[in-house]
Amino acid sequence: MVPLNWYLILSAAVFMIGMFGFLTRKNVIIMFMSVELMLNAVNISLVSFSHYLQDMRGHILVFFIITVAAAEAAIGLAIILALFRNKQTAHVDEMNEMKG
Amino acid sequence: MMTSYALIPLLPLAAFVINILLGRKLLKENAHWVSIAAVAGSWVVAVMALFDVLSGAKINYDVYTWMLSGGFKVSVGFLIDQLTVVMLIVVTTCSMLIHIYSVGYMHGDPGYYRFFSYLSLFTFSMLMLVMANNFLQLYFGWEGVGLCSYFLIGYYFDKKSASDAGKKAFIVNRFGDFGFGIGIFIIFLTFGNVYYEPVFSQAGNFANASINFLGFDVHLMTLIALLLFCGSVGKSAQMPLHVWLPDAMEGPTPVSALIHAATMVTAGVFLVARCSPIFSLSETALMVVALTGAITSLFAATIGLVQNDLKRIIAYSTVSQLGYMFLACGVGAYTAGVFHLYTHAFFKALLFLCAGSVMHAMGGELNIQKMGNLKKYMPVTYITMLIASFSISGFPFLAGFFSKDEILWMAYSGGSPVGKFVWAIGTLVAFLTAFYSFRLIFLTFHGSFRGTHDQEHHLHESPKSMTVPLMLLCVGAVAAGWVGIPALIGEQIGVHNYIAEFMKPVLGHPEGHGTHGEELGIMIFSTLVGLSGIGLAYFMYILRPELPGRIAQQFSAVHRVLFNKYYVDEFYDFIIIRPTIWIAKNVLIGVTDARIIEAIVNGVPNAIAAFSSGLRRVQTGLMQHYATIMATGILLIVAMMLLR
Amino acid sequence: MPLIMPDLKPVMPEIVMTVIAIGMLLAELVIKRKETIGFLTIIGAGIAAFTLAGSMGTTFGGMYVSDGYSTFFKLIFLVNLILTILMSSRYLETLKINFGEYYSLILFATLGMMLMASAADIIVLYLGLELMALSTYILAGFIRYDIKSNEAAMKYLLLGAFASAILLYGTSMIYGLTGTTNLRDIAVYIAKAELASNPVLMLSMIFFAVAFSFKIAAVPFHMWAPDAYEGAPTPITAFMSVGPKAAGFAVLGRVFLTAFGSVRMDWAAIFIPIAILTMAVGNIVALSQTNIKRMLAYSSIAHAGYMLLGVIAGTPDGLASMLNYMFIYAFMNIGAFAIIIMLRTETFKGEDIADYQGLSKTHPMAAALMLIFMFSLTGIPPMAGFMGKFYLFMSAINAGYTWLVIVAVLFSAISAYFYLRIVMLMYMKEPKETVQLNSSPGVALALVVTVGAVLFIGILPSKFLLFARLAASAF
Amino acid sequence: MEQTMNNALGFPILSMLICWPLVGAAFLLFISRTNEKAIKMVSLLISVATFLLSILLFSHFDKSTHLMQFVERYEWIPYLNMHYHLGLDGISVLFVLLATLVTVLSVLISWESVKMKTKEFFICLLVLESAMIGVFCSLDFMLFYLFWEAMLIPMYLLIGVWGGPNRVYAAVKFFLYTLVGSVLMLVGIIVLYFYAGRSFNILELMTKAYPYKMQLMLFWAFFAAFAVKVPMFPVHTWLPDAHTEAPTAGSVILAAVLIKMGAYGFLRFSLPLLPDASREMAPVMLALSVIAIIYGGIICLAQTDLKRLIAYSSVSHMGFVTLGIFALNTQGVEGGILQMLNHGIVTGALFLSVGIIYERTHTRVIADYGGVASVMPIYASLFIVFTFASIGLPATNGFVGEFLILLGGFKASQWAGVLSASGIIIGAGYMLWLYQRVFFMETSQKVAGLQDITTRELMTLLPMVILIFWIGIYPNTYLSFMHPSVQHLLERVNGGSAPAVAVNAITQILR
Repeated sequence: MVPLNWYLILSAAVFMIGMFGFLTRKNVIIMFMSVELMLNAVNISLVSFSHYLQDMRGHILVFFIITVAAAEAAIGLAIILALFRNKQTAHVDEMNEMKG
Repeated sequence: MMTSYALIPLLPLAAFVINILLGRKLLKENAHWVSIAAVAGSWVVAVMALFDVLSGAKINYDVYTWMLSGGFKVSVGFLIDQLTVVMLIVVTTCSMLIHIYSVGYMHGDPGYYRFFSYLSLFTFSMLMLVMANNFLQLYFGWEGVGLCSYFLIGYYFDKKSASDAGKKAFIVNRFGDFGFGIGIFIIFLTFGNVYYEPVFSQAGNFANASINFLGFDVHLMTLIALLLFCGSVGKSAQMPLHVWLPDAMEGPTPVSALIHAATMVTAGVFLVARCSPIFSLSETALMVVALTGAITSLFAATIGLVQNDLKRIIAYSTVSQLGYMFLACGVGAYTAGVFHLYTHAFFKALLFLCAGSVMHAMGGELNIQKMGNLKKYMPVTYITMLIASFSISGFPFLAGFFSKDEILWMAYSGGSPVGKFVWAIGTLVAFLTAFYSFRLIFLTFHGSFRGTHDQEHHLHESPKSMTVPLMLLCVGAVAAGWVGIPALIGEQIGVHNYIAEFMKPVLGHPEGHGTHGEELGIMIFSTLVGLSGIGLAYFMYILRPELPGRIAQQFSAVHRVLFNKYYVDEFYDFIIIRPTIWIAKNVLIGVTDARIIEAIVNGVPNAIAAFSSGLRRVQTGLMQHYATIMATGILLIVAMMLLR
Repeated sequence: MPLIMPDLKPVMPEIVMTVIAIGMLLAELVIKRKETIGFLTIIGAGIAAFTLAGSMGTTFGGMYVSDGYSTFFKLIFLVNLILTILMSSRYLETLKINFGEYYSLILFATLGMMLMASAADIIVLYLGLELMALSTYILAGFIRYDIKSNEAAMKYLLLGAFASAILLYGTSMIYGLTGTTNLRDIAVYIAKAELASNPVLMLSMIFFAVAFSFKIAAVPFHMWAPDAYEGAPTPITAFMSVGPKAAGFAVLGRVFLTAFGSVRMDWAAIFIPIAILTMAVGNIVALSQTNIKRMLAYSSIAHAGYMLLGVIAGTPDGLASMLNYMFIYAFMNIGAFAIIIMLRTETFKGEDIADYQGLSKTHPMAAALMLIFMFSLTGIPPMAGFMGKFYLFMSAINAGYTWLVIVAVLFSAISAYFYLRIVMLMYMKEPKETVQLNSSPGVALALVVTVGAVLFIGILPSKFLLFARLAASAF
Repeated sequence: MEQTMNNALGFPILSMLICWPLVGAAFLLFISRTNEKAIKMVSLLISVATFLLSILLFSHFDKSTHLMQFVERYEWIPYLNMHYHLGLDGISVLFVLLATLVTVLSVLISWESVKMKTKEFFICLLVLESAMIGVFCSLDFMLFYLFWEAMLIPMYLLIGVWGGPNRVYAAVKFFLYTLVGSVLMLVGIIVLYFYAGRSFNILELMTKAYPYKMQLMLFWAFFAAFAVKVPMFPVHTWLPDAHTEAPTAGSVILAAVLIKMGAYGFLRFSLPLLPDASREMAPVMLALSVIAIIYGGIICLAQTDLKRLIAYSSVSHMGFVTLGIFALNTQGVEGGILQMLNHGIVTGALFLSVGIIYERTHTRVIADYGGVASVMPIYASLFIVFTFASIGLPATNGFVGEFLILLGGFKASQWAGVLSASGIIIGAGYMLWLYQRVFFMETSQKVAGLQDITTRELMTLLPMVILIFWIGIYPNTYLSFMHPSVQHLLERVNGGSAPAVAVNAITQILR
């Protein structure tokens, strides 16, 4: 039986990777993917807690997270497309129309 | 009979209100009838008051409560006793005569009604001052006359020098009133009220009390006396606040006659006389009064020697004579002081009015160097002015002689430690007075005419309305002294010193411990001094006219200093006026207001605005930066929570 | 085991809203004139508000509670919804983005908020939050042809996702620690297991605080707000500045006061620096703004700071003052945005502060209304803003945070400067060029309602205070 | 709780006084913008009606008691124990009269001078009047604060919209100065509210005792708000800007009534509620007042702008008022209150006259003037009356106030008394110099063809002249209003009864 902590460490690691990716990568889609990564990291920890506690709440929440992530992806891509159509770029640094 | 006394000040007040309101449209030319009628009315009531007081009546009643706040209560009230009555007579008589005189003098002046309304207002304030039964109403009259002198000096307001002189007079008086006001505060704090009656009666039991004034332990009575004396110095143009009187000559001559000779300037002496119970309780105060009087009289007399402006010479002579009166009060001889005030009012007013008629004739020319031999054209003015000069120089049996001699005798024989020294100065001043009075007479009336040709043929005697008051005043200049003939001469001719007895209950009688012989000696000595002064003037200006010019070259430095009035005006300007304005401009506006307060008041918002534009740049618009800031925010919070 | 129908009474308003939202989606295909859709939405919102009254109670096994607290917030959301729709019909026409989905998206967003308000379980809370967030992202980017709008939506979405990830991570931690996601059970567990200074609890609280601070745009998590507010269409900016912020406060209040109620001192220590920073940055940066929507964005950040004071106080009074302030803030803010909307015509953007020069000469009525809103936002009596701030400061002082109130009061004095600048430009400067008002009956009605509320609450606030007190005491 | 007198008049006069101007303002809203005649007539009618109503206060005021009169008390926010609580006592009744009178005069003076947006102008004026009356009548601390802040908006607009060239800066400066001060007071009020058991009622708060440390803190919080309004020395720089830029009516109301609210605040709140702190801080306050008197006076000597000079002179005059108030004895406080009234009349009149001359020459630089007396004699004689009232010449109202203040100040601390007595010299200096430069000397070409004062303008100045001489010659009509209230106030502030204080003051001096 793999002890609970290892899962937590994995989840924390994946979460950190996702956050780091979100902070450094320049391409909007990559940033989007890193956010998805963070959400999945949370799923890992939720499932492991749920299994450890023998309680169903974790699993229920995981399903909700997955569906929401999907919806978010759809909307996110739609917006990126709209942005791309206007600005022909997906590079985050060009998206500073508004500042100050 | 009670309410009728209130008429004395009310009549001139009514005249003022009528003239000022209706003067412009209705009265115009005949505004003088209203004022003259009013002042004549108060003169009549004043004489009735004289007889009442003579018959022993003592009047002291309140008309209405003026101010009431907690323990402090003061009302408008009248106290009529011997001192007040003398002053009433002097004020109303001089005022009436000068009113009549001004009809001729101010004829054709556009602001005719305005002049007479100011004269009535002045008479009202002076009468309120004199008849007051408490210190606050005295202060009311005090500032009232100051206001009228501001109006009257600045009467020709389109002339810068006139409006400057008016402003200067009022502000210098305010310096005096500053001390006077604080005196009243201390009186209230010590006695609990500001009425004469209770204050003078309780003055005794505070005789040796002392007070902690601004950290110094000071004898109470001396402090009060000196503070009140500040007011007198300001009003009667004594050292160091004398600078305004010579400039006050900018006003029309009747104004100088009324205000700067007969009435207003004597208010200071009246104050010292009125508060004699307080003054006599403190030795030092009396000494200060005496010394100030003496020094001022000497100082003014010396300046008077070299002036060329007709009215300025008489103005300095007034300052000098006022010094005499304070000298008298300083040595405890209040009666002598008031007596001199009484006589001085007549002959000084006469001198001014004569100067006025000379100026009238000479078309406004005042420089005596450009006059000469006027006696041919203006005999009445010449004679009256001659008598007035004799009287002021102490020519025997004229008004000046009796009052001046009384003072010198009282100074000599009085108990005051400074008496002898002050007597010496007094005698020297008597000599100088005689000299400059007759210098003026000889230069203007004798010798050859030095003015321009058209001035010469324009010379004429003043009209009746001006010469009649001159003659009446001339009678006063001669006869006024006979009221106070000292006992020494009095026994021989069966006349006793009415004024001394009359003033005894109010001002008391100083115990002179000199013998009759000494008194006679002093009298003769001072007469000789006076006559020698006249002789010297005669010698220098009639026999050897080139002598004054030569002396002036030899002692040119002294001459210049005297001619420029010891540079006192420039000195004041240098140490008071210019620095205040400089401080106002540079320090207050420049530094505190601009640099310190405004800097903070504008600085703080500007700093916030700068900080704001700085912060604004943090919002770079790049999503990466936003995310990193959020991440650092989380880390900071976690760190804070761990450390807490 | 028979299927036992859960008690649907408490959730009736949400059901009505769902039906209407979907109905609008379908109606959009049929009805040509978009105004009628708007009108129908308002009717629907009215019905939902009507059903609010009878919907007290908990259901779905304690995961969903409808009490005074949630009803008060739902009222705010519905008012916000109705006013936004009133303002948007003419605006959408002018900008030629008059699509029917706009109205259903707004309905879904409001539904999300209502779910958040009465969520007694973190799962329901997360669902409501995401529903609101997703619909608001689209609404923010509704002007497809405008780069600013796209950029606003993009930033809002990405950072929103990031924040919800953090929220979920916090949820997983609290779930792991206490074994439950129900707020009341968490509170019971913490009390029982004396987890006072347990690091994991601390960390999860921080994560929750961060996620909610993002939602209410508290500094340092406010970065998205100015760009999103400026980019989004103005009615949506108004909607966003009131709706999600109120929902954020609802959940923040709910989570921190019920779940973490016993460890108040700890999370209060988190929120105090955030509140101070929010008031500071909100007020100071607003000073140097040139775009009026951006300035109002920073001003709404500052107001979030003031409202945090109420939560920090933690007393029922504090909570009630926060509720009351939220209610007043809604009217003031929407009123101000309504004026901006009125100025928007095809040619004239009307978003630059300089555009307001001399408005009092060209349109005295509009200028007077803007003046009332500006002075109310500054907190000058007799407007409602003052009453809100006053009650807030009172409860904070009563809870012993006098020094914090002094800081808040000084910052609100600073805020006077940039509100005053607008009034100064309108009244004391000459108009640059004549500007026509693009007014419509809807905007006019919205203005009448907002200015009426601002003045009425300003003068007679006792009923609203009482209502807020009742809501807060329902805890 | 201290009981109050029932409303002697039967009908709620104070609420009517506050509401009539508001009703008038609302009525003005409906008059069309072009019909200027109607706007002016309506506002004149309303202000005169309010003034006549306030005369009733004057006649029905019971001078024998210190209790509050014409009291009205209605629930406002029951939960917070806030009441719509109005009442007047000896201290505040005179200021209501001053406020109504000055508003009538301001409406009269702005008959021709206001050209653009006359409707908004008169609405601001009337709203300002109701806020002013509200401040003086309210006995509930929050109601006071509400009127105190509400007054900012109309005044800000008056200065900012109808003001001179640099009006925007002056208006914002005025607004922020007052706001920063008053928000600190708000915190003070709330702290006091909780300590005194959740009550805003001033009469209740007055009966309680507060710990010294808290009193000190509250004193400085109230000081922040009131000192800015007075304005006392360090925080006065907004006044000259506000005055020079405000339109005539604005600066008249600012000088005559708004400045009084600061000093009134000290009298109504700082002294009775925080007696120990006030006694402790009195020397500091006296020092600040003396600085204000001398500082304001000397600065006037160097001013070149007519209105700026009069503004700085009111800084000096209000220095006298605060000197009187913090002398903490009967003469000082009563002198202070009377001087507040006098300053309102005299400086109000001065600003009215400057407005009259400004309407003709459109310049405020003193150097441009000269010899106005020969061109406009009636105007010159009126101005001389105001000049001498401002200097404090006996028989004018200035003297009565100043004398009582200096007497009280001297009793409180000799240094303060002596130094501020020098203020009367400086006052004479700058006022007479101003009068000379403007009215005497040769007529400058700017002033040459001017037409003398019109009857309308004369009507605005006449009431002030009458009041100046009335208070100057028979001040007891006004002083008698204050005796019981000031007595009660001083008993509260000095702990022991006021006379005892006066007696030991004397013995202390006569040690």
